[in-house]
This record gives sequence, C-alpha cells and structure tokens, in this order.
Amino acid sequence: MTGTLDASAVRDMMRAVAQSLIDQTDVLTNADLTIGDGDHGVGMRRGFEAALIALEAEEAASAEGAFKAVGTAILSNTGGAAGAVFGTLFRAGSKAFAASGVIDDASFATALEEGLAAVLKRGGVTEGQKTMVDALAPASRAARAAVGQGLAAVTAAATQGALDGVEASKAMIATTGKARSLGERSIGHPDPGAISVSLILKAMQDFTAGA
Amino acid sequence: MTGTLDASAVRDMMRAVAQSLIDQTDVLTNADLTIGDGDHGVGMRRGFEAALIALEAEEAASAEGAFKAVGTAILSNTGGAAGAVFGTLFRAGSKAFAASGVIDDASFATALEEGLAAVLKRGGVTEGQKTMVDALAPASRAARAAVGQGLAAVTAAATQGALDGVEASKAMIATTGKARSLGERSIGHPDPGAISVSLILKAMQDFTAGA
Amino acid sequence: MANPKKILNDVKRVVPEMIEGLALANDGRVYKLDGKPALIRKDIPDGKVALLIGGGSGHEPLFHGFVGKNMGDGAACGNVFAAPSPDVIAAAAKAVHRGKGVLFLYGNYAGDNMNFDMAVELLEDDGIEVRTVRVCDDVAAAPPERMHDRRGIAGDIYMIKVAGGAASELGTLDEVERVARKAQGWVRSMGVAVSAGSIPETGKLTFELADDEIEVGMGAHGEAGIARQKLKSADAIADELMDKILADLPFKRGDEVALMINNLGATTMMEMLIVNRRIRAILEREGISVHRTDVGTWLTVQEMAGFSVTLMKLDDELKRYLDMPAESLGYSRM
Amino acid sequence: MANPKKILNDVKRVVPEMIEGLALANDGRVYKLDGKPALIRKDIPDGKVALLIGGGSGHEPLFHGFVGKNMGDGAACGNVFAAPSPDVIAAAAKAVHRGKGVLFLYGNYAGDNMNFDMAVELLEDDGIEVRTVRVCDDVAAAPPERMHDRRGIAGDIYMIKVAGGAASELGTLDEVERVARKAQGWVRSMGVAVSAGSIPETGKLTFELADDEIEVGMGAHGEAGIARQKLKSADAIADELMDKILADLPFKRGDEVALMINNLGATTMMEMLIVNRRIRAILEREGISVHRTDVGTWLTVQEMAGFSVTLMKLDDELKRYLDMPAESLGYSRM
Ligand SMILES: Nc1ncnc2c1ncn2[C@@H]1O[C@H](COP(=O)(O)OP(=O)(O)O)[C@@H](O)[C@H]1O
Ligand SMILES: Nc1ncnc2c1ncn2[C@@H]1O[C@H](COP(=O)(O)OP(=O)(O)O)[C@@H](O)[C@H]1O
Ligand SMILES: [Mg+2]
Ligand SMILES: [Mg+2]
Ligand SMILES: [Mg+2]
Ligand SMILES: [Mg+2]
Repeated sequence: MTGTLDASAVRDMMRAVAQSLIDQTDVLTNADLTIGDGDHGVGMRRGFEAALIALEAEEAASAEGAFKAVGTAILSNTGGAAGAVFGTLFRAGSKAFAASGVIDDASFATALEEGLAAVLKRGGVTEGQKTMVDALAPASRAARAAVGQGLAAVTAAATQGALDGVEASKAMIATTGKARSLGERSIGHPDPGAISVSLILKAMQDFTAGA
Repeated sequence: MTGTLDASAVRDMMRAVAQSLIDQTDVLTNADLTIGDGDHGVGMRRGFEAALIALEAEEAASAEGAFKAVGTAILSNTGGAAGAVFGTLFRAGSKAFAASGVIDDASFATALEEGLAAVLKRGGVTEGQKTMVDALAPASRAARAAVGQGLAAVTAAATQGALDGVEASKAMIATTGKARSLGERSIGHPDPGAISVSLILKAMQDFTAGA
Repeated sequence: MANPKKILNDVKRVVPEMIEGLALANDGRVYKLDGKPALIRKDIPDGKVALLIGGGSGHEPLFHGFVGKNMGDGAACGNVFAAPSPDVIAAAAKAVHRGKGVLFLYGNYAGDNMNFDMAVELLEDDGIEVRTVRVCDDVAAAPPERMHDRRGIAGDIYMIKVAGGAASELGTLDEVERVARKAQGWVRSMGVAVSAGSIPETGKLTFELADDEIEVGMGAHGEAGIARQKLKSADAIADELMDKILADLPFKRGDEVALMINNLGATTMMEMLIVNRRIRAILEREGISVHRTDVGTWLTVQEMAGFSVTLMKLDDELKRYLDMPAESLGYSRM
Repeated sequence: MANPKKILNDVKRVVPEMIEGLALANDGRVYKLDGKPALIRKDIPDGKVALLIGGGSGHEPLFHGFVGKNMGDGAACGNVFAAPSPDVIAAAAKAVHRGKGVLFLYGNYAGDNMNFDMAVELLEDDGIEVRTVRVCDDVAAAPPERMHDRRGIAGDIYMIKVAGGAASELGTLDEVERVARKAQGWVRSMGVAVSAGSIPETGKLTFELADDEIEVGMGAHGEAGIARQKLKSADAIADELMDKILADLPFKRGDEVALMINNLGATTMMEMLIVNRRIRAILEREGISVHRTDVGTWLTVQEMAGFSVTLMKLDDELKRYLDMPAESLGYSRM
C-alpha cells in the first residue's frame, strides 16, 4: 500500500470516474426531473465524454493537469449550473497536486477543500441550500479527518461523507438553482448535484481501493 | 289527408327539421371526422339554431319565406361548403312555393328539383362525386315519381331516395370537398352532407306523416 | 384519447371572443366590422386597390392576423375550419373598397370557393369589381395537371405578402391580379403532421396517428396526405418533401427562391431549424439560391404538430413585393 | 406516458444541427462563430456599444433567434436548458465588441449567472469592459423583496428590444446599462402551463400534469409555479395572472404599458387572443393603457402548452427603444 497515485494512475482514475458518471446518466436525469429541469444527467455525460477525450492530451499528463483537463472539459461542455460548479471543483482542486505531482491522502483532502472553497465563492451559496455543496462539504471534512490513514481510507471517508450529505439534502429546502421554485415541495428529494459528488467520489474510492 | 301544408304548418315543419338536425350533431361530426375536417355537425347545428330564430321573424310567415329564412340562416351561420350548398338548397327551393303559398306534393318535388339544380351549379359537381348531391338527386327523382300520391308519400319517397343515396355514396371516391384528398381511402364511408340531406327529409317525412 | 386540454371560456363562442381579442391586439390599426366577423385596416389609402383575404378560423395568425400595412386590407373570418359566409365577405369587401376594385385572395377549398363566389355575385349588384386568386400550393393534394384541385396551405402567407405589396404600389386591379397570378403559379408547398389538431367546439382530434406514425402531405384541416408512414429522421422527411416540391414546378438550377418553414402548431422551432439545415443542403446541391427564409408559426391547424415547407420562385418583381416592409399582428418585417 | 414524438436526427446533436440551421435561416445577416455555438451579427457598426444575449437552447426563437439590427449583436448558446459555457460567452463577447464595451443581458438563473460571470472574469484579462443586466421578471418565482431570486421569462424579449434599441443609439455603455436597468425594473411576467415540454436528449417530459390540471406560475424549464390547480376558464386564468402581475410593480391608474402574450410552445393563438380580450378588459378597468401588444411565440419550453403574460411599464424613453424597427429571425417589426 503505497498510498499515492502517480500521474498515469491519476489519469486512469479520472477515466474511471468519467466512465462511471457516463454510465449513471439516468440516475442523474431522474433526480433532476424530480426537482430541477431534467438535464443534469445528459449535462454530466456530455462533460465527462469530453473529459475522456481531454485526458488523452499532453496537458493532462500530470496529476494537476489531469484534474484541470477534466474540469475544463466539464466547464465547456456540461454548461448550466453543473458545468460551472463541477468545472470549478476540478480546476480549483487541481492546484493541490502542483507541488508533489502525485495524489496522496493529504493532497487529496486539500484538493477537496480548495475545490469546495472555489465552488462556494462561485455559487454564492452556503451549506444547507440543497446543492452539491451539501455533499462536497461533509466529504471534504471526512477526508481531512482520515488523512494519515492512506489514500484508500481518505476516498472511502469522503464517499461516505458525500453519501451522508446526499441523504441530508433530502430534508433541505432548495434556495438556489432550478429547485428553488419548489420551496417546500423540494423536501424529500435529494439534490442531483450532490448525487454527482457522491458518484465521483465513489468511483475514486473504487479505483483507490487497496492502493 | 289534405296533402298540403299552409304557411304556419310549413314553419312548424321547419322547426321540427331544425330541431332534428341540432339533435343529431354528433352523427354528423363523426361522419365528417372520418372523411372530412370534423366540423359538419357543429356547422349544421349553428345554422339550424340560427334558423330557429329566423323562423320567428315576419319574413318567415309564408311557405316561401320560411324556406328562404332557413336557407339564409344556414348560409350566414353554417359557413364552409355546407353553408353554401344547404343555404342554396333552401333558398332556391323556396321559389317553388311562391305561386301557391302552400306545400303540396307537386310543389315539394319542384322545390327539390330547383334546389338540386342550384346546388349543382354552385358546387360545380355532378352526381357520383360523393357529396350531398348524391342524396339530393335520388331524393328529388323519387319525390317526382311519387307526385299524385300526396305530400306524405312524396316526403317518404324522397327520404328513401336520400337514404339509398347515402348508402350509394359509401362506394364513391370523393373528388371535391375536404374528402377529396383521401382518394380511394374515402371508399366505405358515407358522405356527411348526404347524411344531412337524409336527416332533413326524414324530419319532413315524420312531420308530414298522415298529412 | 382524452380531449385536448385548452384554455377557453365557452367553446361555442371561441370565434367571436377570439376576434374581439384579435382586434384589440392590433392596437388601433384595425377594427372589427359592426356585427360581422371581419377585420379591416383603419388607414386604407384612398384610391388604393384593395386586398381582401379570408377563410376559416382556427389557423391563427392566418388569415385575420395578416391585416395591416402592405398586407391584407381586410379579412373575412369563418368559424373554425369553415369558410366565411357570403354576407361577411361582401360586407368586408365593401369596407375595404376604395374605388379601384378588390382582389379576393384565399385558399382553394370547395367551401371557400362557393362562399367567396356568392359574395362576388352580391358585389356585382353594387357595382364593385372583384377579381379572385385562389392559393393552391399544396403539391400533395393533386397532380400538377390538376392544380385547381390543390389546397391552399402556407403558400398563403407569401401570396398575401406579394399581393399586399403589389396592391400598395400598383394602380390597377389588373396589375395587382397579374402579379398575384404570377406568384400563385410559382409557389409550392407540402407538409407533414406528427399529431392531430382538434376543433374546440367538438373537442375531438380531427384524426388519429399512432405513436410512431406521421402523415406526409397532410392538409391544413387534417385532410389526408400522400402516405401514412413510420416516424423517420428530420433529414429523411426533408428529403421527401423537397423531392416532391422541387420536381413539381419544377424548380431549376439558377432559380432564386423564398423559403418558408411553417409550424402547423405544436412543433418546436428547434425541429424546423434542423430541417432547414437539410433543406439548404439540398438547395445548394441543386444550384437553387435562397433569397430569404422564414421559419415560424403562420398557418396553424390548432394544436397539430408538424410543419410545412414552401418554396416560391422569385424574379425581381416578386422580390420587390415580398421584401416590402409590412406590419400586422402575425407577420411584420423591417 | 410515451416519449414526445419529434422530428429530429441524432438527439445528441440537436443543438449543433439547430445552430447550423439557424445561421442559414438568417440569410447572411448573421454568422456562426468558428467552433463555438454562438451567433454574431455581420454588420455591427464600429464604435457601437455591443449587446450580447444568450442562454440555454430549447427556447427557440429565444435567445439566438434575436440577433439582428436593433436587437442582440450576438448570442451565446448553451445546450438544451443549460447555460452556455464561459469560453463560448467570452468568445462571443470578443466577436461583438467594437471598443465601447459589452452589455450582457440574460435570464437570472444560477447556471447563467455563474457562467456569464466567469466570462466577465476572462474578459477582464483582455481589457474588455462588461456590464451585466439580468432579467428577473417572473413574479411567481419569489416575492418582490427578493427580485434577485426571480427567474427571467418572456420579459427577456422586451428587454432585448429596449436594450437593443438603446445600444444602437446611445454612445456609452453607462447609458445603455441605465436604460436596460430601467426596463428591468419595470417588467413583470407570469405564466401558466397546461402540459409539459421535454428535453430531446432524454426524451422525457420535464414534469407530469393530470388531464384536468394546470400549473400556475410555471417557469421556463418546467420549474414549479405557485400552485397546481384544476383547469379553469380563460377568463379565470387571465384574472389570476393579472392580479399577481398588476399588484407586483404595482402598475397604477394612468400607467402606459406594453403587453406581451407569449406562447410557451403548443398553445393555439386562438386561446391567447381569447385571453387578450379579458386582459384588455382588466386593464381598461384599472385605467392602464396599452401602447402596444405582441401575441406570439418567442420564449418556448419545447412543446410545453401554456402561455405567459408580460407587462412592461413605459415612459417616452422606453417607448422610443421598444418601437424602433428591428430585424431578426424571431422578431421583426416595421
Ligand atoms: N448556486 C449554486 N451553487 C452551487 N451549486 C449549485 C448552484 N445552483 C445549482 N447548483 C448545483 O447544480 C445542480 C444542477 O445542475 P444542472 O441540472 O446540470 O444545471 P441547471 O440547474 O442549470 O439545469 C444542482 O443539483 C446543484 O447541486
Ligand atoms: N363542391 C360541392 N358541391 C356540393 N356539395 C359539396 C361540395 N363540397 C362539399 N360538399 C358537401 O359539403 C359537405 C361538407 O360540409 P362541411 O363539413 O360543413 O363543410 P367543409 O367541407 O367546408 O368542412 C360534404 O360532405 C359534401 O356533402
Ligand atoms: Mg438541471
Ligand atoms: Mg367539414
Ligand atoms: Mg370545414
Ligand atoms: Mg438546466
């Protein structure tokens, strides 16, 4: 158990993440149909299909570059709110790997923190508004708490934090995004973007299991 | 059995005709939905509703006037092909009662003939094109053949002629009106306007039964 | 199938209520004739050749939404899918007449022909000269040798635009009629329906299509077309419509045309624009250039989903009248 | 419920195919940016303050159908119901910029706000000055004290018309922004849906309504409105929408307004004209006069059936820009 991913492994991990999200388009479509406009699934698919292509490029050859390439692909191809926030998450998070060039437990936790900070700023939201932040923030805290136990433990903790956040988002009343209009009618349904956060982290957990 | 209707009886008969057509809107709607645009029922209803009002007016006080009032009401209120042909039928037919002021078997047959002649001219059609003419023409011939047997017999013969015409229209290919586009697909369905002719004559037969 | 859901008051009064709303929507440029369902331009210049259009309701904005400057001077309105009656047409004709005669322009249907012709007879008694041009652009309705059996569909709009321009500029009914006849000879259309419309008063769909079926060549009241087919791609549908339309005039290499894609009601503009992409590729291949394009909603069949394609061959004269500025509720241009 | 029947090719390529067809439909007045889904006017005068509009696709003709003279100078297009990305917006802004800065005008949605704001940051690096005005006219979306939480719906069209006019005539970005902000403060809308639209790529309706239900206050992507109700009469619906709209600004006796009834997709013009009749009676009663009326199809939600009502209060300045001639695929006037 090395606990670190080199540039090539990071690229492979991001490919696995992309494929997983592409495979789960319908889950996201249905979640967004319930409390949004129904495009989150196809939006994420478009973004991650573009990410798969971007990962083949030279710029994606470092750990930082791979994250940034994925973020840029999402930003340009997903569009909508998700394009902005998930694009920002990966692009801002990428900086955490600039120094070491690899992903380990500490830099992974830092990436989530930096991604979260950038998303909060971009979206102008706080926790509790029923957005992807409500999965990302607990995931980030759980990751930080697990630092020292290796990358596999950190991605597992982050995934669990995100899943708890998805669950908690059900009880929230949306106050931003397309679900806002539903008001109290949004209660009982999880936030689609939060589900995406959990799927991304779960794919990372699966990839890093045993790493 | 007097065999003649005076002005007041003609008015009553036309009221009965109007009510009968109004009551059978759906029959005509469905027939026109099958091979036309579906408005024949509501068009005839609008026309005969206006006819009921027109029959109250002073101008409708003679036999000729009652027919003409009904024709004018249909012409102005039914619209479409039916407004033109049924308006023309009653307006042109009315002249047959101008001389005697009453309806008897001979003048009734004449009214159908004159109505038919005017419709043929207005519509630019001949028999066999799957229109109301295909009920009106045999009705007119049957009426002429029954002249001498009294008005009840003439209206009964005309009705039977019209019904035979409706039946025969099923086998025809429409070459005018909205059914024209169906071509061979119009075979098997009766012409809506022909049905209207048969309903009008049937109501006259019922009114004059025993007259 | 459930009746189509509509936002209405009394289904028996849809036409008078609609006309009231339509007159108001014209912001004072158009008035409703007293006691008759007809709309008349307020500012018809003296000595102008008048253009009277009209037909059944239910196709809004056609016809009665096209009254205005360089468009129709008046419109006679019938009930839903039913030609207006002769008295309405005659009254509207008198209201638009400015001493130079009236051109009647309408779609070629038995009901319209008979009612407009009866109005012509009434107007003869009043000494008003009328000429009639019937739009018969639907190539699906009959073979070319039976043009007089063809229905008028979206070609109506280009015809109104051309005749409206000509009637504003040319001094005699003869001249206006000549231009309208040229346009009539050069316009061709064909449509496709993916779902039916309904008549408010009956609440019934005018025909039924299975979930995977389309009707190619569908008429403007739900009249049957050339063929009932399985739903196919936008490109395949464009190919089929263009094949028929191009071969009909025929349109030839070097021709210049106006191109209209008309929404029959419930089709998205996205679909029509995708079809436009293919149509332009076909026209390019055939060496036919497009002088102007209109993509929008002009002749509807209530909530029918589907569209029609219209091509009108142009020369300098038709271009001039087609390109004139115009102002009406349903069609305006700079 | 079966997937809506549409005439398309590849559902994954609807937007690029649509944009190709849209660019062609502009007859050479507009071009598509190389490699980006954005449309740019060809004849933007030098030294003109530029107006960039944009948003998700699927609402055609909004936004990208409103590029033209005295309208938008360019439009950045997103995927269906998804804001365009920052790189597209920034590239479009560069293409329309003529040295006097760019006004961004778009509907107030989290996705649009974030993406357009990111573009502003990119453009700062290039020294291009940008101002942003977000349309937030939907009174159903939030109470008046939270205007910034309101969605932009059909008010977009009047905003584009006013800002487009102002950007053609006024010399500075400051001035154009000032006029656009005034219009933004004076425009109010609300809609009603009777049936849902769908996203082509998923083929799924964005919500479900029972056969006898309507959603009052429905947003432009199927976002929930104020209440789900039983279908009621046109007059009752007009009353409810007008109650909310009039009380919101509030519009007052003596005010002069522009009135738009916008088809969300599959509603017939007949229905909207019947509604117009009632709206005019209400305005008359309230002593509010109508300077102009627009009834048609401008902001759609794919094949959604329903409509929205927009009122914009006018003064001489707004009237001037609203009434300017304009030319675009989706909206023209003399
Ligand atoms: N202001 C915001 N800040 C952070 N995340 C947001 C914000 N608004 C929306 N989101 C996230 O975006 C998700 C919706 O994404 P998507 O459906 O793709 O975009 P859109 O709302 O533009 O249709 C929501 O579920 C939510 O998680
Ligand atoms: N040219 C014609 N001559 C005589 N009758 C005709 C002609 N065209 C149509 N009709 C009659 O009119 C009937 C249709 O009437 P209706 O549905 O009310 O009018 P429309 O065809 O205008 O919708 C047809 O069934 C036919 O009997
Ligand atoms: Mg969404
Ligand atoms: Mg009919
Ligand atoms: Mg009819
Ligand atoms: Mg969206």
